[in-house]
Amino acid sequence: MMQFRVLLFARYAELFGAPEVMVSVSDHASVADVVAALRILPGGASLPALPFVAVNQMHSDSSRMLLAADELALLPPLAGG
Amino acid sequence: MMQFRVLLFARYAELFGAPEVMVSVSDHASVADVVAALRILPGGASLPALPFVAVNQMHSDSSRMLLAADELALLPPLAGG
Amino acid sequence: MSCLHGAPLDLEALHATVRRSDRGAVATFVGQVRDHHAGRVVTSLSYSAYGPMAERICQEILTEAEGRWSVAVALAHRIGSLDVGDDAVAVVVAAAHRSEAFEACRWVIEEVKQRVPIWKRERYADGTESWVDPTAPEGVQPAASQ
Amino acid sequence: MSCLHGAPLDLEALHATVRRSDRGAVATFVGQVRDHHAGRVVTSLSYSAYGPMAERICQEILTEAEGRWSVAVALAHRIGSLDVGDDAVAVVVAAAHRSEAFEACRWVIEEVKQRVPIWKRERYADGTESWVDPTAPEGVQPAASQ
Repeated sequence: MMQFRVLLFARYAELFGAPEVMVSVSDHASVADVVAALRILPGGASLPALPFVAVNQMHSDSSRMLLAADELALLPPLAGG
Repeated sequence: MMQFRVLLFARYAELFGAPEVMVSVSDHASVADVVAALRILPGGASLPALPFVAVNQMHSDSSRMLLAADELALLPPLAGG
Repeated sequence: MSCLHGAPLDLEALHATVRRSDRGAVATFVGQVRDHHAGRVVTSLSYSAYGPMAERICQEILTEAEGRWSVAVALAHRIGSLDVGDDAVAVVVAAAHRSEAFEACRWVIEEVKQRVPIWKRERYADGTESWVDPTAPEGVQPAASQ
Repeated sequence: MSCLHGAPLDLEALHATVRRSDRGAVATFVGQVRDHHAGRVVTSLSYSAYGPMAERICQEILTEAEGRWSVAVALAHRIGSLDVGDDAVAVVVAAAHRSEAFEACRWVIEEVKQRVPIWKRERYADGTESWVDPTAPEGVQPAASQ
């Protein structure tokens, strides 16, 4: 198991009441595994099953396998411009 | 016959050395008749047979019949913008 | 130059970064805060961003645009609190030919909206607030804390 | 407001005529004097116009644009002597939606080039001068008096 830090923004940060949360996942976790772990935390029920994510500041998909050093961020629907 | 005033601009004004010229045409002259009369004046040889024209400040064509009060202008190729 | 700005956008400065005497065509797009959205009266809003990623993606968009067209592009996006009428985003494209300037300018603003991690929270005349969500049927999602 | 200006164009003033809090998208095109044309080094130029007709056609173009799209349009064209880098023409379009702002802006500048009776005389580094003629193979016609 590893403790994995997830960055949250905008409405997602509001759902969890924090700009980042830690989740416990297996050493061979995918993005989807982390999202599943988040959805059972308090506030996580409103999170989509497949939110947009960035890994190391690049748009990524939920099948991506994570390394302990990866920076994972959950991105609510973008509304810039 | 009527004396008809023609407004000239840019390169056409240069050809005739003046911003306007008078030509003698019949009372029932078309734009093309005025242009033909201009082309035999000194400097007129370089004028195209069918230059762009404006009658009363509106783009017009060479078949248009002219009234004595009409404002006729010969327009070299436009180069604004 | 960074793309995210906490202070009002300086359009003159943006122009200065792209203007050059062999680029005679300058196309600009400026997005300003509107006074209404999804049927509600907007009084103000705030933009937040995933800062480092947003900067990286903005630079990526500029580099891609300058690779696709023969243009120079400047881009700035405001973050923080904005009032109605404030400039939220600005794209300035200079080129030798106007068709390239227009195409690249249009492309850049569309890419910014699609790719840059920036979020918008609107405040309405009735005191409520929402997160703007272009993917939601109503265009917004209620904010948790008012 | 007249469209032909003997003095430098005031882009801020143009923006002010079209900006409104329900128009969040502003597309601008500015044409500047380039330092080269048709293979020659341009040092300066002068624009002349058939004034009353040019003003009338500019207004006609604005009215047509505001009829075709839900936009507000401002247009200014410099006449007289200009140096390299000077703003020659500016079109500012404000709309609720950016696609309309871009389309109308592009349309207006094309119409200005096609319809407004304005002429351009270029001066080159070699001391010669020409009338710009977009219909000529070389893009210019020699000027009679140098």
